[in-house]
Formats: sequence, structure tokens, C-alpha cells
Amino acid sequence: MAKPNDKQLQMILEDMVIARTQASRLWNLQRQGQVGTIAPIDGHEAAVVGAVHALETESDWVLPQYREPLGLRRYGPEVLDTFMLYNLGHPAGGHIPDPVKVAPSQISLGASIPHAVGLAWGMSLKDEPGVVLVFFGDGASSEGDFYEAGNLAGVLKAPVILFCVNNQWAISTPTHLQTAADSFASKAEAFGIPGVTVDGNDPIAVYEAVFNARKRATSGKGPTLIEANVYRLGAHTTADDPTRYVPSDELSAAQKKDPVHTFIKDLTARGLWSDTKQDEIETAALERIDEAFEKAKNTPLSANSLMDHCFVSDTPRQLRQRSFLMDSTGKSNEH
Amino acid sequence: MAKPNDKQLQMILEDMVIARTQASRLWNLQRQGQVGTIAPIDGHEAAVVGAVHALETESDWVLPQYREPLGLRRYGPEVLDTFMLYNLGHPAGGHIPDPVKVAPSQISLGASIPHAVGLAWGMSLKDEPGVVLVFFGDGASSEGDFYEAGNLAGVLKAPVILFCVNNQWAISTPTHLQTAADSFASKAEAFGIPGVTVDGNDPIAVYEAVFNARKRATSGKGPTLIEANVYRLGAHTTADDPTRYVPSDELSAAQKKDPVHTFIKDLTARGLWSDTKQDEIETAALERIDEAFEKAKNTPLSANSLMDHCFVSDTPRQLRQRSFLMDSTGKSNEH
Amino acid sequence: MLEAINETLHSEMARDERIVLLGEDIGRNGGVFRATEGLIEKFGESRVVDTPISEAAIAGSAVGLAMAGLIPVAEIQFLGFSYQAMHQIAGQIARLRYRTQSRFESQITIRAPFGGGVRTPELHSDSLEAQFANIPGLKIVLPSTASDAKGLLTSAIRDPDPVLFLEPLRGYRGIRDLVPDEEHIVPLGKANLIKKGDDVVIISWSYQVELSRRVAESLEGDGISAAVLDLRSIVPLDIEALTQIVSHCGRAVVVQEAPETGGFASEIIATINDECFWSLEAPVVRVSGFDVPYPVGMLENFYVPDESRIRSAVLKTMEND
Amino acid sequence: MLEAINETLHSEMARDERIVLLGEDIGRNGGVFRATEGLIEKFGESRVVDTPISEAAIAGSAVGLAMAGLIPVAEIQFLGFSYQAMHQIAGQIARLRYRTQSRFESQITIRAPFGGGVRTPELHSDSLEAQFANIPGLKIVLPSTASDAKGLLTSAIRDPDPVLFLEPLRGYRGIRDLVPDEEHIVPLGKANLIKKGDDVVIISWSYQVELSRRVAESLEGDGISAAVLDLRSIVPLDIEALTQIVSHCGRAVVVQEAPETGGFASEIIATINDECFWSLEAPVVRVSGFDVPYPVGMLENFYVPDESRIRSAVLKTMEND
Ligand SMILES: Cc1ncc(C[n+]2csc(CCOP(=O)(O)OP(=O)(O)O)c2C)c(N)n1
Ligand SMILES: Cc1ncc(C[n+]2csc(CCOP(=O)(O)OP(=O)(O)O)c2C)c(N)n1
Ligand SMILES: [Mg+2]
Ligand SMILES: [Mg+2]
Repeated sequence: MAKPNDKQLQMILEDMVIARTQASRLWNLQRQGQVGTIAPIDGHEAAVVGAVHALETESDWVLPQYREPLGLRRYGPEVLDTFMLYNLGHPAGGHIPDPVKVAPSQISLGASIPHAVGLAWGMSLKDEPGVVLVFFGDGASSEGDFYEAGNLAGVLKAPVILFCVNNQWAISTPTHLQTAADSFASKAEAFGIPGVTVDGNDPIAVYEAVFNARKRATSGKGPTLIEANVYRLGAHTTADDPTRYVPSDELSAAQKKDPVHTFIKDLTARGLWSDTKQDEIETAALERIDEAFEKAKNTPLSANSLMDHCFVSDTPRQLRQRSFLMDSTGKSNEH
Repeated sequence: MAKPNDKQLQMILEDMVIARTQASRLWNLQRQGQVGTIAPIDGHEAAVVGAVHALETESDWVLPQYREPLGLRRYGPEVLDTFMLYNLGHPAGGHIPDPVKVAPSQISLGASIPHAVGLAWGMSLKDEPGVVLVFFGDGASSEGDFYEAGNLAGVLKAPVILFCVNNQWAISTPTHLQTAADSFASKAEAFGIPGVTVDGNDPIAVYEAVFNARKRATSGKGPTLIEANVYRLGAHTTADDPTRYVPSDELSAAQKKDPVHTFIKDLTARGLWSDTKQDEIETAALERIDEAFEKAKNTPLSANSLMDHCFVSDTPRQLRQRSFLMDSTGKSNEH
Repeated sequence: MLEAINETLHSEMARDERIVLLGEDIGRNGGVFRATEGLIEKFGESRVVDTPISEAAIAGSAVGLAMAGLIPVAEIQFLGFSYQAMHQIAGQIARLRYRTQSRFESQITIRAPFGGGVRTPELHSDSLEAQFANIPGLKIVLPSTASDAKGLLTSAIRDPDPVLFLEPLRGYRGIRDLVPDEEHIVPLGKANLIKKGDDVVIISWSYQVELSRRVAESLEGDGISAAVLDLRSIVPLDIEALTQIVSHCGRAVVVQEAPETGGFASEIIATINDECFWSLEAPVVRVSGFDVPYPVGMLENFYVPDESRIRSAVLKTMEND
Repeated sequence: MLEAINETLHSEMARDERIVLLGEDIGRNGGVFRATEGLIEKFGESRVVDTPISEAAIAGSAVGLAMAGLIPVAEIQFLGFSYQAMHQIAGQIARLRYRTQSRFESQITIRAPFGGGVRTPELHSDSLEAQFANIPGLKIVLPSTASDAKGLLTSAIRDPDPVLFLEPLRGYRGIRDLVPDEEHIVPLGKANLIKKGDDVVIISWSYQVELSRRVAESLEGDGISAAVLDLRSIVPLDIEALTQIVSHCGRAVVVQEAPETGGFASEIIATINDECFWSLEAPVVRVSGFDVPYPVGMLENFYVPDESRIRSAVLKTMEND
């Protein structure tokens, strides 16, 4: 159905609250030096969660940029578990296990967009059902990869949803320095595909846009570009100081439209949400992330991991390097 | 003036006839093994010449792809002279002398577009008058460079004209496999700049489009994307066999709209052209290209040229290589 | 060599229907060199795909096709235009297995012609193999014979890891040798000692092997017994074969078309230094292109190593007796 | 080192108004590492330009700016993202002078941070210098001290040819030394023998010079006299300084962070082989990253050369006595 039902609305808000709650826990862990650089999801929850709830997790792929993982709970607990390993800098943090149809974070801006197009194209060649949704930012939209892939998707009518999370900033670069286009959605013209702008603070609007794009894709009509307008409420990452460049009035205006608060109010008014529920969800979310963190910390790591998974089997040079590594780490353990 | 006057019309046709005539001579030279691979201009004359006649040669730059040089006569005899050196594979073929504001051919598709944007941007930073017009093909428009540069031009409001010569083919790839966009001009939406489609067989329409784009650019309003629709009447290059893929009915339909023939008829009807004039121009064009060819053939070349102009002065390694080269070519001359 | 490549693509596509070809002008036109001739007619437009002129999207969508369980064989029309796709080749394809710890693999072959001697326009002839060799996660295969082209391309396509398969422009029509009709597999990473010898070994890959062989044969007349080692792939590098023959001869010449600085010949010399320094009787001699961009046609003969330069290099390494 | 870079940009921009800075987040934000702090305030938005996130357009428009007679100093936020601009850097910037026979020149400086040890995300730490070194027409400069950063950046900006100026991430805050207040010029292509020695020379560039120096100093205690040569730039390569010190010591260790295969250390070894083979008393030893993609944070310490690995390498080369 194009509109989420009450149960779905509740689940969407649950996932939004979970994302927000876990994000703040993650921020603290970073501040304590327990995990590496974090890109907070704050402000993006409705866009990410709303989009993902319109997908079929069994058949549809999600290729995130780097800000979305906490919003992908619907795809299963493996996403968070793997994300915590990723945040620790553990190599297993890149391996979301089969059959979860989520790719690991993409650091290279725009680079996942042609992957999404190729994957969608491959699925349709194999007559597999399903679509691919790829998340990318307003900043990433300036990369050649976005355009080349969007254009290719248009030609191939690939079942892909190009989902641009326009949070108004690419680190310190505001959208008016990113493009002179009327909107990011209007770039769809260049690919001959539909472009849709939605209020990314409204999870229902996002859900509907993705639902429709999905229907279009699965019925062979090809890709859709969706621009979800949100506002980045936090820093770009834990390494960033947004007070240097974010105008404070703009920020406080955006805070008033906070997607989580707004949707809590909405669903509370509809009798679908309560403070008790909120508490329960938050408590569980914190427990869950702490559990994932503990698990990640206790995941063993051997020096051998450095050499594993480059090729299916070592080249002669890699064999030499591996034995050198084993010798020298062996030695240094003796100290 | 937005419309070319009679004198200008005559000059445009002259240049078109010259280009056509010289192109066929060049084709023959290639077939005789006298010059390297050639990309014929046939079918593109109105678009290229019409565009260039709307520019101010003193202040405006032209950055060609590789098919246009014969159409750039208006920029001075140096263009042809240098082009003949280029066709011979002589290094001086890349050096169109100052102050001719024409860049040498660009083989890397799309790569000149950011150069054009940077050059236009630089000119405006220096408060220099003038604009930059960059030619590129329908095929080149699929490169990331086109999009990234177009987007940047939009943001900077650079005084640049992005001139897409849509000749319906990129080697064997037809436009419907190149993009699903409504037109190449519509890609301007992605940059927030105007996109204009013109009949590239009509030099007057092309002139007007460029004239207006130029006016817009010089008055600080920024770039324009122009798509000129033509048909590639010849092969992609002398190395190509278009009968493998060009539908013959499509080709013969296009031949009926041959821009040179059509414009001859037009101007003859207006009393601005005659068979005598045509003969004169053709004869002179042939003489001119033969002269340029002779001059190019007689341009000396030393082995030293291999090492010159990489850096302003040789690195230690290059010095060693240069003396090795001199020794070994010296030796081989002794044989 | 061209026919061998074309035939291999035919037989591999017939063997495994997961194979999908993508690239510029590979369909109706059969490739600008006819390497993919007849394939679209045989396997259809959905398995032989003429893409837009977007090298990055070709390489990038190949990643997605591989994620979907297909086996993309992409063509970059000329190796010089792989620069347009470098962020996908080096940043994504080469790392897919590593960054996902083998959840995904890049069973992707990228074919691209390169190399000098045929007076092409800019960026068509550049030998970039060393730049790729410094990118871990890519295999780099450079056949020097038609028969190897078949055997190595078969292995490349079947290899679960990404392979850059570099075809010598000059060899397309210039190299002709007997190609086995039946399935023919040459494993990746096994060098080929195409000529035995005792005094010096000439080490090379791709078209330069052909020149090296000619020089080695002509040196017999001078009483010099020169071996020729065809590396066939520079990643994986057959360190054992390299070490063995260099140790045996005590003298070596490495021939490449790429610019001298940072070319793969340097890596060969460094490897010889590591593995068999003590058996060297003279410094290894490099024969290379020069440290300038690949030049225009009239300068090409000065740039590309030829038999006389290889010969001089061998004589030079024999001097220190 | 960061302050030295920032100060140099300030003084050069004040000196020559043709200089224009372009890059991602270099304006209002002063660069993600604050290397361009204060410049937009001082020189305005038209000379310090926050671009869209388009590395290829940054590099490509720099070509146009140079054609217009300006002097662009571009920042690529992390060297790994220069792959996105490779077709412009390698295919255009490096060739502009050559292909136009000096009608145009690329007086372009591209600054980019790189190098390991600070647990960055993917593609932020990769040492790609050897890939660029095989591209003729680019100068590649890698300072190892704050003072050199000033002197070399000044030279880079003023050099009429394109310079890739690579800044060690770990050195931004980790390297602190006295920087001359006044104009300070270190010519490109002159290596620096930062420590004399007689038994062995450690050859390196960028942050690894700092580690090499520490090792060399500590080796004094072991009675080993180790010289340290900081190459400063790998193109141009100071062949003379290299040859001199290697000939003097007879033993050499080359240290790089890049993957072993095809890293620039190989070129150093090949050059030593060419120039002073006969003075070698032992094979040169390489200390390198491994032939795998730059790893995630927890594996970084296994990957990046450290003092103990450099030390072992020196001891190894001293074995053959
Ligand atoms: C190709 C590339 N260039 C530059 C960077 C450095 N960088 C990391 S995040 C970022 C801004 C991205 O903005 P946007 O796409 O809008 O995503 P957001 O962070 O706002 O979610 C930049 C420039 C990168 N990761 N990849
Ligand atoms: C970056 C790049 N990729 C591929 C090529 C090979 N190539 C040369 S011309 C051409 C087709 C170009 O078509 P278009 O831009 O429409 O120009 P036209 O030849 O039709 O004038 C191709 C693919 C190239 N020169 N550069
Ligand atoms: Mg953003
Ligand atoms: Mg075309």
C-alpha cells in the first residue's frame, strides 16, 4: 500500500527513535575514545527509516553512504553488529553477513551509485525481483559517478532508486555552492527519469515516494531520483566543528522541525505512541547498542587479517609478506 | 546583432565550403597514407562555423573536440597550419601560436569542458572581456567531466558556452543508447543553467543561439548549454566503417538536409552566392590546404623534440635520457 | 591475437551464461578493433551491451553486476581512458573483496588495448601497467602471443578476482601464432621461459617479448646465449621463475614500453635485488620509454624500445666480464 | 607542519595576486585540517573558493585557470580522492605543456594529505606517490619537516610546472620544528642528508623520514653509523645525492608506506642498481606497506612501517659483512 498503516507508522517511529538514541550513545563512545570517527544521523532519521520501510527486505538492496547505518535496523540486527565492528576499525566491520541485503558504508562519495545501477541491472538480467536503493548526499551528487550512473540507469531502465539525502550541507559547503540547479531532484532531467522532491522530515511522505519509485522500478519502468530535504542537526562528523559555518538561526529553525520530535507528537496525537513506549524503546535501544559494542570489542583479531581477503589466495609476494608479518608480530609479542 | 547580416552570411558559407572542401582533400591524403587518422567534419559545418561566427575572435576562446578544426578558419590561418602538423603527427601540431585563442584538439572526451569552465572563470576573475566556447559531442556528454564541469559553471556563473554537437552518433553508439534524456540540452536543468536546442544544419539558428549565449555570459548571467542537432554524414574517422551500423535510410534522409548544400541554395536564392564564387572558394581552399600540407611536411623535426616541453627544464633523469637518446639516434644516423 | 581474443570471448560466453560484456562500441560495431565481433549477434543485446561513453560507470556498474552474481567482462576502449575510471578500478573493484571480507568479490575482467607502434592519437598507447601494479587487489595480465591471449583470457574470466587484461595494439594483427582449438588454460602467475639461454636473460611482457625474442635469436650469431622470460602477468609475479633464470644467467635486461621512472622494470630490478643479488655479475639494464608523455606519431620511433635498443642493452650488460 | 603550510599560503597569496585557491571546505571552514584557515577572510571569496564535491572539476578547472594566466593551488581533501581526478591530473595537467609545446603551462599546485597512523576511514591514508611518479610531467614533493614544508611549498607554487604536494597526515600536528619567519625557499629536486653516517643509509620521504631518523640515532648505541637521506621530492629525483651517499655507505635501506609491489622504493633500488651497483656490499632492503589495500584502523599498526621494522631492516643489511 502506498500509505503506511498504523502498525507500520509505529514501526517507523520505533526505528527513528532507536536510531536517534543509539546515535547519541555512539557519540559518547567516540568522545570517550572508544570508537573512531562517527557521522551522526541526527536529523536524517525520517528520511532513512521512512525510505527503508517502503522496501522489501528480502528482495531489495540498500547501499548506504556512511550516515545511514543506524537507520537500517529493519534489515536485521546484523547491520548494527557489523557497524559497531566498523566503528572500532575491525576488518569484520565490512562484512554484513548473507543474506542481509545491505552493503557496508561507502566513504568514496558517489562511488556506490554505479554499483547500485549495476546491481539493479544484474538483478533484472537474472529476472530477480526487487530493487536497489542507494543513499547519497547533496555533496555526493556533484561527483561524476552520480551523473554517469544516473544516465546509465536511465538508458538501461534499471530498477534502482537514487535517494539523495539533502541535508543542506556537505561538511561546510552549503547547497547553493554545491549546485545552481533548482533542486537535486531536477537533475533527473539529465537522465530522462522522474525526479521527486519530498520533505525528508516527514517519514510518511518519504515512504510514499519510495513506495511509488519501487512500484515503478519493479514494473520495468526504470529508475527514480528522490531528493529528501532534511537538515543536518549535528556535526558532519565527530571531527567537525559546525559552529564555524552553520548559521545558528538556520540551525534553530531546523531544530524546530526535528523529524523525531515531530513524528512523536504526530503519533502520540493519533494514539499510536506514548511516553512509556518511548522509554521502553530507548532503554532497549541503549541495551542493544551496548551489547553490540561489547560483542564487537570481544571479536578476536589476528595479524593475519591484514593479509586475508585481498585475493582469494595469496600471490607469491603476499606469501612472503605474510610470513614476514607472522615472524615479526610473533617476535614483537615476545617482548 | 543577433542576426548575421549579408556579409556575415557570405562569410559563414565561405567557411563552410572551405571546411567541406578541405575535409575531402584531407580524406584523400589519409587514404594515400600521407596523414594519420582523420575525423571528417562533413555534416557539422553549419554548427561549427555558425557558432564561431558569433564569437569575437579577439576575446573569445574556442576549445574544440577533434572534429572541428577545419571549421575554425575564422580564427586565422594558424589553425589550419597547426592542424596539418597535428595530422602528420608532428609535435608542433599541438602549438597553435599566440594570440590565436584556439586550443588544440582534445582526444579525451569531455576533458576540455572543465578547462573551459576554469578558463572562463579565470577570465572573469581577471575582469577580461570575452567568453569560452567548448565543443563536445553527444558521446562526450556522458563523461563525468561534462556534468561536474557544467555543475561548477552553474555555481560560478562562468562565462562559458557548452556547445554540444549532437551528430546522432558516438562512433557506433546512437543517441538513444547514450542517454534517455529528452534532449542533450535538457541536461542543463542539472546545472541550473539555460539549455537550448538548435537545428545545427541551419547556421543562422546556430549563430543566433551562440550570440545570445554570449550576450548572457558577458553580462554576468553565466553559462548556456547549446545542443546543435546535426547528422554525421561521413565515417567516425578514417579507421571506421559506418556501414556496419548506420541505417542507410537514416543516412540518405540526413544527406537531403546536408547543411552545406542547403545553405548554398539559400544564399544563392538570396543572391548572395553563385557557382563562380563557389568555384573560387573551393579552388582557394584546396590551394590553401596543399600549401599548409607542404609547409607541415617541411617542418623540421629533431629527436630532441621527444624530450622537450615536458618540464620547463630537464630533471636529472631526463638529462640522462636525453643524452642517451642523442647518442643512440646519433649512432643510428651513422648507419 | 585478435581472433584468439574474439574466439575466447565466444567460447567463454557460450560456456557460462553469467558472463556479460559491457563497453563502448562492443556491440553492433563489434569493437573498434573487432575484438567483440559477432558476439551481440550470438548472445543478444542483454549480454553484450553498448554503454554510454562513461568509463567510470562501466567499471562501477561492473561492481554491481558482480554483486548480482554475474561475471562482467568490461572493455575500456583504450587503456589511457581507464584514468576516467581509476576511482572505480583502484578505489572500488580492487578493494571489494578486502573491504567486505569476501562477502562480495570482484569477478571482473577489464580488457583494454594499449602500447605503441601504431601511431595512435593521445592516450591510446600509454603503458600504465606499473601504476596498476601498485594497487593491491588487481591482477594484471599481459599476453604476448595469440595462444597465451586465449589461455590467459580464459583464466582471467574464470578468476574470482579482478583482472586487468591488457592487449598490445601492435599485437592485434602483428602477432600470429597457432592457437589451440580446444579449451586452453594458461594459469595466471606463471611466467614463460620462451627461450633458454645461459649468459643473460631478457625479461619482458606484452609486445616487447616479441622484440626481445628476435634480439635473443640474433644474438646467437654473436655468440651470446640469451634467455627470454615472458612474465605474462606482473601481478601475480612469478618470483620463482624470475629468480631461477636470473640466478642461472647472472645478467639481466628488463624491457618495458612505459616511462623509465616508476615503470614495472624497477620492480623487477628490486625483486632481483631481494632474491638473487649475490648471483648478479653486472647491474641489471633497463630498456624503457622515456620520462615524457607518450609522444605524437612522428616521435614514436624514438620513444618505443626497438630491437636495436634491446640489443645494445644486452651488449652493455655483457661488457662487465 | 600545519602552521607552516598555512603561513606559506598566506604569504604567497599576499605576494602574488594571481594565486587562487580552490577545493572542498577550504573557505569558511578553513580546510578540514585548518590548512587554509584565515585565507578566505584575508583574500576573499573570489580567491579562496569552496567548490562542489567534484575532484575532477577541481583539477580540470585548474587547467583552465592556468590557461587564463592565474596560478591555481588546488586541494584534494585526501590523496585517495585524487583517483576521481586522475584523468585530469595524469591525462591533462601533466601533459599540458608537452601537448601544446609550451603554449600553455600547468603552473598548478595540488596539495593533498595522505599517509597512515591516524586511523582514518578508507582512502584517506593511501600512499599513491609511486603511481604518480610513473606519470611524466608531474613533480611530486613530500616534505618531512615543517621548515621544508614551507620552503618546498613556496617552490612548488612558484614552479611553472605542476606539482603534487603531499602532506603527511601524521605530520600535521606530529611534526614540529623551527620554521624561518622570512621567505624560505627549498629548491625542488634537492635531497637532504639529514644525518650523516658511514655504514648504511636509510632513504625515505615524508613522515617515514622522521622514523628513520629516530632509528638511525638509536643505532649509534649499537655502534652502527647510519645516514638518513630525505628525498624531499621523488620527481625530480636527486640522483646525485642518492648515488653519493649509497656509494659512500655501500649499504642502503629504503622506507616507504606504500605497498611493496611497484612502490617508489623499487625505483630507488633500480636507480641504485643503475648508478652505483658496484659499490653495494649487500642487497638494498625495502621496508614497505604490504600488498593489500590500506587496512582499517585496528590493522594499521601491522601495516605501516614503524621503528622496529626499520631497525630490523638495517640490521639485516648489516648482516652481510
Ligand atoms: C570522493 C570523495 N571526495 C571527498 C570526500 C571527503 N568528504 C567526506 S564527507 C564529505 C561531504 C559529503 O557531503 P554529502 O554527500 O552531502 O553527505 P553528508 O555528509 O552531508 O551526509 C566530503 C567532502 C570523500 N569522502 N569522497
Ligand atoms: C574518455 C574517452 N573515452 C573514449 C574515447 C574513444 N572515442 C573516441 S571518439 C568516441 C566517440 C565520441 O563521440 P562524440 O562525443 O559524439 O563525438 P563525435 O565523434 O560524434 O563527433 C570515442 C568513444 C575517447 N577518445 N575518450
Ligand atoms: Mg549533505
Ligand atoms: Mg557524436
